[in-house]
Amino acid sequence: MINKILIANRGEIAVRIIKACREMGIATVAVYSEADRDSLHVQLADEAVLIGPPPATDSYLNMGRIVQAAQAAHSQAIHPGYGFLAENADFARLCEKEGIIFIGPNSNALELVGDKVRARQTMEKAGISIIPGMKSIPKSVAECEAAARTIGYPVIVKASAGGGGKGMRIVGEENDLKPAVEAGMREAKSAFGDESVYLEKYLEEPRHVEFQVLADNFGHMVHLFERECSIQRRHQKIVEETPSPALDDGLRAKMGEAAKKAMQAADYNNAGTVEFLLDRNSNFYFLEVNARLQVEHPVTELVTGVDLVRQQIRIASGEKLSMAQNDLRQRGHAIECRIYAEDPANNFLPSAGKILFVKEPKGPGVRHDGGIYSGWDVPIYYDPILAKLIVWAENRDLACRRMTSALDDYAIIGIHTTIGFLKDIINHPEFRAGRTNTGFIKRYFESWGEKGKDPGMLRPVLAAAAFDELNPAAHVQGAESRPSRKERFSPWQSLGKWRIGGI
Amino acid sequence: MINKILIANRGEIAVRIIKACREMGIATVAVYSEADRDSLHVQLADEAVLIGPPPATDSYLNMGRIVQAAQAAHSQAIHPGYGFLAENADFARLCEKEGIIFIGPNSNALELVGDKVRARQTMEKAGISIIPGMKSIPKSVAECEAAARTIGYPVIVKASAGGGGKGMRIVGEENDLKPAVEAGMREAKSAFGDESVYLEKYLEEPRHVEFQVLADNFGHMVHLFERECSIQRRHQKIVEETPSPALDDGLRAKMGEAAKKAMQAADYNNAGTVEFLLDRNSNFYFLEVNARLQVEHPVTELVTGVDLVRQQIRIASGEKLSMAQNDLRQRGHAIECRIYAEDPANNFLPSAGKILFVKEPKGPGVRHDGGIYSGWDVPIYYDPILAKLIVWAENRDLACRRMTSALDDYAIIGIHTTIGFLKDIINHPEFRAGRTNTGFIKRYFESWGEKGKDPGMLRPVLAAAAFDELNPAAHVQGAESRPSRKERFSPWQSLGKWRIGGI
Amino acid sequence: MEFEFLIDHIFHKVSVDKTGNALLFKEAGASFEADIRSISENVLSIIIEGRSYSATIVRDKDKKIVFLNGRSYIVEKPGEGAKAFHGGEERTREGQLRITAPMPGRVIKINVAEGEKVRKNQTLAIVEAMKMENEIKASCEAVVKKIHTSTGELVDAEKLLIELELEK
Amino acid sequence: MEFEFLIDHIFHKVSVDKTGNALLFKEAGASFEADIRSISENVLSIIIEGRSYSATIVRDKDKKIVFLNGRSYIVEKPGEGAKAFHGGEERTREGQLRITAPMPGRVIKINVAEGEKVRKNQTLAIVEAMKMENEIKASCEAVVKKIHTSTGELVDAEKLLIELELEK
Repeated sequence: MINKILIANRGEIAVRIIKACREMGIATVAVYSEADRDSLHVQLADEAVLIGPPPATDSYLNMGRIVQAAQAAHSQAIHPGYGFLAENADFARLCEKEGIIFIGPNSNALELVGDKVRARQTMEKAGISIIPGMKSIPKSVAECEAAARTIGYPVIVKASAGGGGKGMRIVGEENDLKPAVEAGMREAKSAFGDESVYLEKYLEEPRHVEFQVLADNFGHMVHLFERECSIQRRHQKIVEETPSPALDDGLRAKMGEAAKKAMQAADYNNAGTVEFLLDRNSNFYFLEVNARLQVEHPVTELVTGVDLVRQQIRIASGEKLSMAQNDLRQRGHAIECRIYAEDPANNFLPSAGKILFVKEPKGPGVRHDGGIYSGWDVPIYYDPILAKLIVWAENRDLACRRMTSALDDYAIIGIHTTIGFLKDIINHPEFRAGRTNTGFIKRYFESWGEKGKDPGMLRPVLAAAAFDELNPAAHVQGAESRPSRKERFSPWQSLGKWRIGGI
Repeated sequence: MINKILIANRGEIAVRIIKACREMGIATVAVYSEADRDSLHVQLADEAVLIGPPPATDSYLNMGRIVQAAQAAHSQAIHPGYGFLAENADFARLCEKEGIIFIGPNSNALELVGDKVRARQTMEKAGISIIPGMKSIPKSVAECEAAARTIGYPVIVKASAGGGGKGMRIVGEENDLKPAVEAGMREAKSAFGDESVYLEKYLEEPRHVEFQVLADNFGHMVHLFERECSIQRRHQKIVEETPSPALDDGLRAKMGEAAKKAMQAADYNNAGTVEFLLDRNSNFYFLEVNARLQVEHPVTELVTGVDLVRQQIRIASGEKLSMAQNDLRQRGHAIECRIYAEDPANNFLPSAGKILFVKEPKGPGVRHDGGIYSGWDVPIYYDPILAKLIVWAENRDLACRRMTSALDDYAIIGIHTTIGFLKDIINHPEFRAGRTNTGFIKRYFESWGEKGKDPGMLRPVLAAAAFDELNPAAHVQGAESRPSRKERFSPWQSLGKWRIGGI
Repeated sequence: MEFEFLIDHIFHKVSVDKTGNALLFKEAGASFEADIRSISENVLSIIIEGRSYSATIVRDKDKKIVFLNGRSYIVEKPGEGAKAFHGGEERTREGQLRITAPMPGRVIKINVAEGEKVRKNQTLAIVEAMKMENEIKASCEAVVKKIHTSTGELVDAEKLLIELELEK
Repeated sequence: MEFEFLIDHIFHKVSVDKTGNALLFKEAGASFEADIRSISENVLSIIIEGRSYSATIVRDKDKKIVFLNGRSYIVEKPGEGAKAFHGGEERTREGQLRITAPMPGRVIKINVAEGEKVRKNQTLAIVEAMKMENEIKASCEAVVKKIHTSTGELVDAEKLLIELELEK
């Protein structure tokens, strides 16, 4: 059994993995960039290794430094989380070569499904419907232009490596293709270290429905049902749920079997997700495989009762899958909201900076996977995801109510976040009715502003403000002292003085 | 449907009920004594009504004031929580008379099962095994002495009303009977407003296994499986779990049916629990009915996926039970640890006073039902329960590991608590093996002291202490200012000054 | 005691007095009593006419943020009201446009040169933060007067990037 | 800079110096480097030789409590070490026993009278707190010299309840 794991990631997912390891009795090694010394994952791990300067290419994407850190700490395994090196077949291969267990699929499967173009070919051969698009990586923009003409506009530019909307661009006409391909390549390069992009037909307003799969190293495989992730902005999922309001048991079984067939075709092992687009007529198309633990994995955990991170580690340790397809049931309903450091009222501009105060929601059925705390400075270098709020309840309506209540309890003060925006999504009548598709945000939330405030709150706000003024202590502890807190806490000044004084 | 509920309780359970109401769109009214103005339930409710001075007899047990508060606030219903008036048939009857829905069983059923002596008679008639003991409330100590001789020592003194170990005394010989009966009567009076006690044969080292039942107002009834609550100190449960390691499916089904039969015999409605003692030979005896929501209800919620508070409110609103017995399944394993303000190293002396700091555990599968916060002054007047830590995991072993990890993360600084004690219980080899009974604490934890500390922690502790000394700001914000914080925050001094200055 | 506040930029004047066990507030001709307790450095429990509120209060330089029932309220003192500047562009009296960084980030591309004519909505530069590229566009036809940044530069919010001169 | 601490009543002397990006500690002949960051008023992140610790630190009057890996450590300064007094009884030089309240609570019964002889383990009084009765017992044979409380009184921890005189 593995007894020490290096987590090659940061933020909420590193925290999530550290917690799972701790409960399994496995020691953890965090790695961090110079921008992350104060990050939560560094505080919570058993060991912590500085691996480089802030830019991800110099730290979290630096394979050599990470493998070196794992070897120095005597970690038998590396968990890559999501993003960064999670779907990098070269990294998986390097780990294999160095005798380190990569907690994810084998490098061949990873290479196949990670290369979205080859993956599409494989799936087509295996008899799974795919979306029309390029079947090889283009060598030039001209090649893209030719392909786009064949496929027909609108087309979508996609990064061949990675996911999460990075590198994606929808293009409606030929004039816009070149800049979109170039921008996609830059983003893909910066996010995944691989600039390959390709084109696909852009389907309008489908649902995004994906199936979670677990496969051990002995050919046993189960799916853990679907996640509906249609609520997206710029191809970035922001609300996910399970079960999907669009599936009945028959379609669910059919898609689940297709997902397993896809993974078998790729000779896949460990945890992975098969993404489909589902049209209004219940036709589904293979989109891609996410060969990693996904951001939205908690909704599956809450509804199936299976801890996916633990299963990943067990599978990587060479254990057999302990469950059969028939053991698995969906119970109740789970929804996840991703909390981003973005300003939804101002074109979702990233909002780095100091979080002055966090009040996390809690209570029965409320889970908060976060990497934030009061006083933390959100760095500009990485993905703007701050935390995930996940609720479980007996049915979809109750889950929506619980989510609303939890979002109402959730305060992040000091930077802009998507909390207010998410609340309005959950309470939108079309969302409540389960009528979601990938065009939902564009259609109903194209220009969003925070709703008017409740005039009934004026009195308590006035009372709070005046009471706070009446209390001189508040000012000593709060306002004036806060901006300089870090400085005042620094020992250097003090040490300097004492040394001058002579000891 | 009910749209406003008064919660006739305080602490963690009031907070729990308020959250459930909020999610159901039901407004909440908190009541509070003069000792509880700063309590969490007052802060979280939509409305708050002061009902009297600190002693419970003048506030939380004052039926007239509570009904009056409900009427003034136009609450259609009262949720009594547990303890206080939860099992008081007079209170239920008063509510019925005043047209207020009492969220609990009807007053007749409550009276029957709340009177433990009559309940025993009823169950015996219904064919359920009971423990030998008195079948009517004694009029005198002499009557007790006679009965004890017939039953045979050891006997146990029990309060006829209420539960939770209050008023209980085990008596090994006749000399000790009179003071035990008197003490039991005083405690029962102060806890439940009813001094009736009776005697029962004391079974040595049985398991305490109880079944949760839900019954609507139309005769439909289900059980939600068992809770094993054998880990008790002075008849007070401190660790509860489900499923019980002692039951197999056959015994589970048999006991579940007996529980439903018992409730049917009592013409019971709403949520309630049938407690059994289970001996080594899988014989089980009816112990009593707990005619209320129980402290340990969360373990059932986590394993069955049913929200018991919500079900209580639905049933009280006149809705039909939406589930059948066959719909219910136990999934995974849940454990609850009760966190008390007691000093486990010093004979469990109650430990009221200011909580300087709370760090609550959190993470996947961890639920914290609490009524505490950093800076709260724990009053001396009420039950010492501070919070409940509940974990769910895929199986018992993982639940134990998760609980250990969560207890390790749990800091309550400033008063004594049972956290360290609970950690040692969960990690005791006999507990881990599932060999629990009501004599467990007495046998293995008779004199408990905190285990030796880890010498490996000396360096970080020294480093933390020295760093803190190097930082002058810490002293301004912490130490000196803390004892006087409340005073400094008081507006009276400031207002006084200004008024002298003239405005 | 009287206080003047801007709450979400709207002016309020309130007087506070002690009354029995509570505070008496008067505002805009109406009055109300509030029973207020300081629960912690950042939390107040307020009861007004039987209604209970839990307010989170955070003090930031020249303002307070009060979080109540899922919403934040910005409390400032009149006169100190800081503009909510998000970066973007600013038109000067001299017919120039000052294009500033909308957030902290890194300039990854400058698409124009000094002296170049730009059309409305043309992308002038790209600033990356948190792995997202953000295009800085011209709001109208103009000529690039001066470029104040270079590719690769780490910029703070409101940093001047490009000056444009409007066509006359 | 040197510090002296009692950690759980055991004396430690430590010197601290700056070294590179960390602090150099010397204690009992050994030395170690620590990279320490103040995360919040109550949390420190400490990295020593690659091991990461998250310490919660709480300051109470004359001591600090450091919570680390599930355990609390009491840090005091030598000389200020307050006795951990839990109430109970205290034997004076004059052969008297002072019985004090073990915790804050309410005296609900006094079982003895002044001048009465009491035997070992006899219950002298009952103090209730948090709905539990706690019996105050004699630790040996004695005579009740003076009763300093009365039924119903709310008492603080360490409040003198009863004085006993030992049999000579």
